[in-house]
Amino acid sequence: MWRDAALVAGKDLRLELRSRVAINQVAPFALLVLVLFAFALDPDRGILARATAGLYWVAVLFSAVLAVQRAFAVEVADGVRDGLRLSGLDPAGIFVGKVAALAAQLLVLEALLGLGVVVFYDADVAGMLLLVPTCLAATLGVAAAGSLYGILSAGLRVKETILPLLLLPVVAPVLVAATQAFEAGLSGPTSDGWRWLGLLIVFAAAYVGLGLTTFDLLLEES
Amino acid sequence: MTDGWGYILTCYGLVLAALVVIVARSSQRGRKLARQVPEEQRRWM
Amino acid sequence: MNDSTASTGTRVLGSITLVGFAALLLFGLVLSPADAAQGELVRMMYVHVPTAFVAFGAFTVTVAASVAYLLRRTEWWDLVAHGSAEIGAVLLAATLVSGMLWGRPTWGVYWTWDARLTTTALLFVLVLGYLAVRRLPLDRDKRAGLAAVVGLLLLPTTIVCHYATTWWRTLHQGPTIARADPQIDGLLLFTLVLGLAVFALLYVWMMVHRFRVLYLEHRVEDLGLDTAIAERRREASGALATPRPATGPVT
Amino acid sequence: MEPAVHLRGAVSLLGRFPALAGVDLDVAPGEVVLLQGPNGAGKTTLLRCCAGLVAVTAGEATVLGHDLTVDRRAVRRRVGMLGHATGLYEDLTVADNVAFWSRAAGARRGDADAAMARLGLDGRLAAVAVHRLSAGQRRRTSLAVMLARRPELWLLDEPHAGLDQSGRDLVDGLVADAAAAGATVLIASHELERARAIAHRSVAVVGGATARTSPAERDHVA
Repeated sequence: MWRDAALVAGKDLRLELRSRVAINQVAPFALLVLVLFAFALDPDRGILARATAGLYWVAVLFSAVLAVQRAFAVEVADGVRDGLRLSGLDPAGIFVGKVAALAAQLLVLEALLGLGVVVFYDADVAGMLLLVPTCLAATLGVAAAGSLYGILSAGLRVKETILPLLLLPVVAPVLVAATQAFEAGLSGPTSDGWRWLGLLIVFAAAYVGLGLTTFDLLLEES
Repeated sequence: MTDGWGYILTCYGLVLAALVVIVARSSQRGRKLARQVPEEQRRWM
Repeated sequence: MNDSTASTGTRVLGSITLVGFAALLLFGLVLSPADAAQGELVRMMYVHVPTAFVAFGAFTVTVAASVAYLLRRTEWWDLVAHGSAEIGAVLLAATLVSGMLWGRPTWGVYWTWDARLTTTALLFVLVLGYLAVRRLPLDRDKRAGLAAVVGLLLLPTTIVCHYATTWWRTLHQGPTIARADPQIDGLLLFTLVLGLAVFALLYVWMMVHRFRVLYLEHRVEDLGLDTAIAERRREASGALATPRPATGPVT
Repeated sequence: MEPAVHLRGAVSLLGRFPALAGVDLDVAPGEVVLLQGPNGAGKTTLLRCCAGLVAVTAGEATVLGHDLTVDRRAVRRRVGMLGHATGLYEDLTVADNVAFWSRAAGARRGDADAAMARLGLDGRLAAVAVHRLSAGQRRRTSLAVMLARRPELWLLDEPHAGLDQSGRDLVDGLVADAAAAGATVLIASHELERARAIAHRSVAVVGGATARTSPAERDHVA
């Protein structure tokens, strides 16, 4: 399984390296969302500063939908899905590989967005100790849930519309928990922040577990 | 505090009306489908 | 004999449910007393709390049936998961509406971004997504498999809902029943339990009917199938003057 | 000897359409069989059934000793399928694609290189992204992927379509070599002249059922 996972993740990262969709299209979109929030909300810094953590994670989730769509569009295009089914790759390995590659791309995106909120929203990233593990856990959760719904919707004719409908409510707990943890982190870590981090880890574990057990079925039937 | 009977009756009325509509539509659909399916496949009768 | 999804059992069940609703209206609106703190508004509780409980129960059934479907792959579990989610969605909508109508006079607003409200709304959206998957124009088996996975995922989210509720301190009422508050009036408690029983009966009654309707939908789909295979076979024999089965290998 | 492919009254549904409505087919190991018939006769579905990609809903179906009505996954890694779709990642290069798919199947590095050389894909073409290839070059890449996997059962759906003269000769040579090495080959084709020349016998597929076999023309096969 791990060999298959490494193979799939390596393939996905190479694909990104060659096509640069995430870096040339998804990342600018994420920054655009940040800028649009700044337009929509009163440029008065008070509101932006208070909402920074939430806006940051909303931007991450919207971009994640795009990244997931891209990651699974390539797996169903032009007979690739049949290829995967015939390949002998372990479905659980494919899932882990997709999650790993997606998470790696999202982490780069989050770093960029972090830079964005520091520059545009004047955020103070004091509590790094909490922010970094929060990002890691939240990203793993989003990547796992995203991969699950990504493969589920990839083969459908309505994939563009059904993916956000299914995925965004599911990752809403990540939005809540990561935002709370970030708020704690931005004003110095507190025990509250660690508790939300715990929730994020549970979420990630739950969706990784579900993905490992159901990806086989989804690859087969979607 | 107002006695709020308006809210109470709206609440009961809305919920009951919605339930009646859904039960009625479901049973109508059941009738329509049941006519198309041979009797031996409707084992509950 | 009859052309509906009713049988003797469901007629009895339906009659009891109707009588139950009449009793609930009587007790809820007339006989039960006004609450000391809430006044008449407490009457909203007899709809709000039972629908919420039964809705959550319905989704628990959906999750369990989804798991069972994934393990057994039988049509029965698929239909149970589907029917239960549909009824749960209706009841959850009733919970949200009654909650809003209760909230307006008590809190002064229809909606607050209180944890339990937020997560219930979220669950509602999740269920809408689930029902959207149910309506996809796909092969029946394929759709059942996808829906089972989506249905299964209602569970982790609901658990996270629960944690969010306990962690976010808000103005929402705590779990009144679990505490078995001694101050609660006897008749009031009775009406609440009556409400629970009536909505539970309604659930079972509707569930039986929904199951049968969905079952009939599948059978109607199947009806065309035998004809289609026969037609396909005719196409084969028509195209060839002397149809006969293929011979074995030439080796 | 146990047949490589054994179908008896096999029915396969695509949604509610009976693409196969009772197929009888026996193919001995090492045999090359041409499936011929009009469009929509069920040739492609028949091949996909043999690959374990489509479920056999009624009747008997055993391929390479695997009973497909019980488990249609085990057979997959032992078959190679060339369909209408390429099964390639558009944004990866030819070499990347062949390397990924052959490694997924557990093939050695040498197999991939040899397959690419055999199909004339070594050299300049190897480093070109698939989306820049012509249809014929894609076909060659798909064939290279298939060859590198060393399948025991070759399922070729219109293998000559879109290829130039040398490409067609290449396909014929590959089939002859595969058969000589003991592999079984099923070819669905409308290019009857060419396909009959490489097949041991042909089977007519009409209306989702097999109808008759024609005498062998095995002289052409080395």
